Amino acid sequence: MLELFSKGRAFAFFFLMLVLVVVYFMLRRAEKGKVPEIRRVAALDAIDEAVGRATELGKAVLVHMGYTDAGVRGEHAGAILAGMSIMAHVAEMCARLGTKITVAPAYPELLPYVHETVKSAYQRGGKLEEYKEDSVVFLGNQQWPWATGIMGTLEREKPGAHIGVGPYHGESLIVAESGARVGAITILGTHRKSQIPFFVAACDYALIGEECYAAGAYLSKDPAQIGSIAGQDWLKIITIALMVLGTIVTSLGSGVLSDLLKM
Amino acid sequence: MQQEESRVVSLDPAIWAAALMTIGIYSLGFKYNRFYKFCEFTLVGLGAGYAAVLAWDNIQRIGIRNIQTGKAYYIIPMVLGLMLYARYQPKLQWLSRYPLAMIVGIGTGIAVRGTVQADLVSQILGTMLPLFGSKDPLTYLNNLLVLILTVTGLVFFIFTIPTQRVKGGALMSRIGRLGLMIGMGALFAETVAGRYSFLVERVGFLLIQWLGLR
Amino acid sequence: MSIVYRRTIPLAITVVFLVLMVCEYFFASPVLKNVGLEMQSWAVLISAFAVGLGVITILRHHGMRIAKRSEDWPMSAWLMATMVLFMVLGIGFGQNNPMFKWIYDNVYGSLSSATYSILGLFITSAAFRAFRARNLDAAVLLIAGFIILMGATPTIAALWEGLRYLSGWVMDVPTAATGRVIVIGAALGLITLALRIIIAKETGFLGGGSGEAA
Amino acid sequence: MSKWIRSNSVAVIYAVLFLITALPILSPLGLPISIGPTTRKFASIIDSLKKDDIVFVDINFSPGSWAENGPQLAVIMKHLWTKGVKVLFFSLAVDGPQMYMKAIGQATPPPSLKYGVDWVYLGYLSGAETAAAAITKDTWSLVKSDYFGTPLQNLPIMQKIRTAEDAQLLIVVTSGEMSWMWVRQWYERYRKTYLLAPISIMVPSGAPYQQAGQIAAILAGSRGAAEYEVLIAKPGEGATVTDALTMQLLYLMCLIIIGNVIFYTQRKGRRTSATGGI
Repeated sequence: MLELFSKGRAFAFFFLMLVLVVVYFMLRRAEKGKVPEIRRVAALDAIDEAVGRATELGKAVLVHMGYTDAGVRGEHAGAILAGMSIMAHVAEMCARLGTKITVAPAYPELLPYVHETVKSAYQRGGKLEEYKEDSVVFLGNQQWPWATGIMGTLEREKPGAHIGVGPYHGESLIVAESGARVGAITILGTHRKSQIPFFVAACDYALIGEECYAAGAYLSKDPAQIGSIAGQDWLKIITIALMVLGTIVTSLGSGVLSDLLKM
Repeated sequence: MQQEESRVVSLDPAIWAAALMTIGIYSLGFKYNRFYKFCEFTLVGLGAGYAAVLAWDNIQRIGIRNIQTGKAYYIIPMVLGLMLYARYQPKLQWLSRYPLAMIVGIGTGIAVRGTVQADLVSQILGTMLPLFGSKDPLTYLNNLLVLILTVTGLVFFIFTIPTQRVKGGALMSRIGRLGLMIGMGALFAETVAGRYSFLVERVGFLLIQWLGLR
Repeated sequence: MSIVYRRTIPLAITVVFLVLMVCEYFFASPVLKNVGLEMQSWAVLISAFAVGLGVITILRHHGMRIAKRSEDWPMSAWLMATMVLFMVLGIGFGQNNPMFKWIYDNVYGSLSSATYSILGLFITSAAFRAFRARNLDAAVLLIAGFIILMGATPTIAALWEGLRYLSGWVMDVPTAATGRVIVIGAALGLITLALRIIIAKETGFLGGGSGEAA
Repeated sequence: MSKWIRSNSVAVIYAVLFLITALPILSPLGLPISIGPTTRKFASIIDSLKKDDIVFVDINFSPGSWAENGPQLAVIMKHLWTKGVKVLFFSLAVDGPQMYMKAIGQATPPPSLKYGVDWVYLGYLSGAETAAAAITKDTWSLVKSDYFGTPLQNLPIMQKIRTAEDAQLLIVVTSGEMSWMWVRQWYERYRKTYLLAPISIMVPSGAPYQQAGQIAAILAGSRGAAEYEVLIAKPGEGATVTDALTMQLLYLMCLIIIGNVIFYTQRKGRRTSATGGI
């Protein structure tokens, strides 16, 4: 049985299956009407507020999805998709409120999706005539050109809200601090632990790791999606249990559990 | 930064170009201005041009060369790549979604598969450290602290289970949050020194190689 | 019908490739390994074609600005010129062309490293704002950060040896726990997101708005 | 005046930062530093090399990270020259050749050492991990001549080097992610010593490898280089960079203190959440 798996990856596979089963179960349960109560996530609530504030002030909104050189074909694809979900939500709000939106994706392959998302947001808001092709700008898919472009765009447009979720690398603080410099409410998030401290320090609100991934579900208010977040929470409990149990077993001098995990 | 003997301003146009561009970017720190805008537009233009050069290189190296060496099926990704441009033809727009859907699937797959082993299993393993034994007692205290802060940190992030209503839940969540604050402060400060060294390099370049001040 | 073409099929493609890449990682099958590797190089190839979309977006955006004589339109012309020049040099004459190399090293390279090193400025003003003891949490953030900053300062560390251990402890114990909490949470979040994509619950990324309007 | 400063506080902060950075570059201050345990370990491993041992050095960085990696490479070279070892330099980064030339300009080998006999530079090798695997498995199959175009058969040093099996040590001076790949390609495959000299922000990510013994020691950025310079009594650029760094960090700490004092005396200003809203 074990030889089916690549070396040292069997347990990880079963753990993945466990994650999927638990999440799916909780998702179904919520769909059937047992919707869990979700606590407020300040940074996510702030997205709507920030767009609202920008509208009141007659200012624009700038959205991006981070930067990574491999784009959506690489290991950060998940975070980029999470960023796309948030972008879709913001675009919809902007279309409804008549607020100018600028999206600056660093991934050329996503340009068609981004264009369509923004356009259909305006379409659904019945304001297709207000949609402008140039609300999607491309500043290149190279790190520093993109970062320089974001700095410049912020300075020129002086947006009221500056929102971005995705992978960020060395440019994270440049992006965050530039937003603060022009007085935009800056809400940025990433899953990369090395960059999160910069966002916590320099942004008005920071989305930390899992909050980025949960954003689409949270903002959609769709019961099934919120159910999936509940599944995620139960998995945290399972993880905690494994850690505590593992520590006890290891302390007693047994390697059973760690051998199992290394299987 | 080089120990150049001559104490005069450089006459090398390359150094001048590099120095002026550096100053242009730094000027943003003081005020947004047209010189910065010029530098920004130059960089964005060159960046896009460079991306195209790299892309062309990949098309040659992966696409054309593979086809030439007998892997004729590399026609398929080439056609898929061209399908992206269907987006400019309103009636065929849907075609451009297929290659995209494929890359998104591949990327998400790569993201998910790597995360289970590296971020879940090995992190759980990393927490499973003995709490007593024959080593320095401080080691065990630290092991315990890591365990406590990890557990409480995870509790802090729970979204749907009302931890506040469970006995001790509120306290755990509070400890977790404080632990996170320590980590954030430390991680931020940790990178400061690293970031400053790049500034030292550039300032050194301006003062020594360009102005010849040492 | 159009929904089938526009949404169902692309989603199915995404799911198929997602599952394929995950299986390739976990199962010891040479066939899967080869298919997986091949698919990754297909993805590189398709993304290379996508760069053209970016170039077209830039040409349209700035072309429009020039046509409309928008504010600062000569800058747009300059951006397009630098892009086209770099493309022509790099693709037409190769990346070893002396002119291409000169621009790459002295203009592109200088602008990039200047942008990177401007972090040194921004990290200062960000720290100035963020490290303020407004409340207990912020005070904890400040203290942890300050310890690490002192430890990173060679002269202070030379005055008091104990500081090296203290900052080492902050990094190894609370900060390690913070890293673990973030990584575990993000991993679970990512897998959950992938599942929502697989069962077509989260489709915001597909273009055309979030879930309900499928 | 004070009103002007308040409304341009950020610009003033930046201007002073520039001044503070420039000062030590123009005239080195020679501030005291303490030598950390990993720097000592790093140096002692090089110190324990015997005459004619073979060392592989990957010069794996670009001009942008010269401030950190340059002094490291220079001081490592200076130490290697004193040991009478044979050194094979190569680069898995495109800009490597430029960095090699600059470093060797600062760490000039003593006249007793001859290029091609005591050291050689193979230039940039493309292919990242594939190149790493190839150069360690069969050096001669990957390259036919050195960076300057001399065929390998005409280089005496190359007659002793065929694979990683011939070497005692790998040193990687890098600004990138390539360092973790070397754990697989060097330590895991050949079980030989691996020393890493990365930029300082990479040091935390390297700690687990060091704990596991996969990387024997890590020299942390320009500061590590400065410590190394003191340790082997060969002054160099590391000290200058470290002086500048010290000044910058002291300045930042002063700013933070001033910020807190202002905050507590005024208790007003822009209301933002103190901790990114978490």
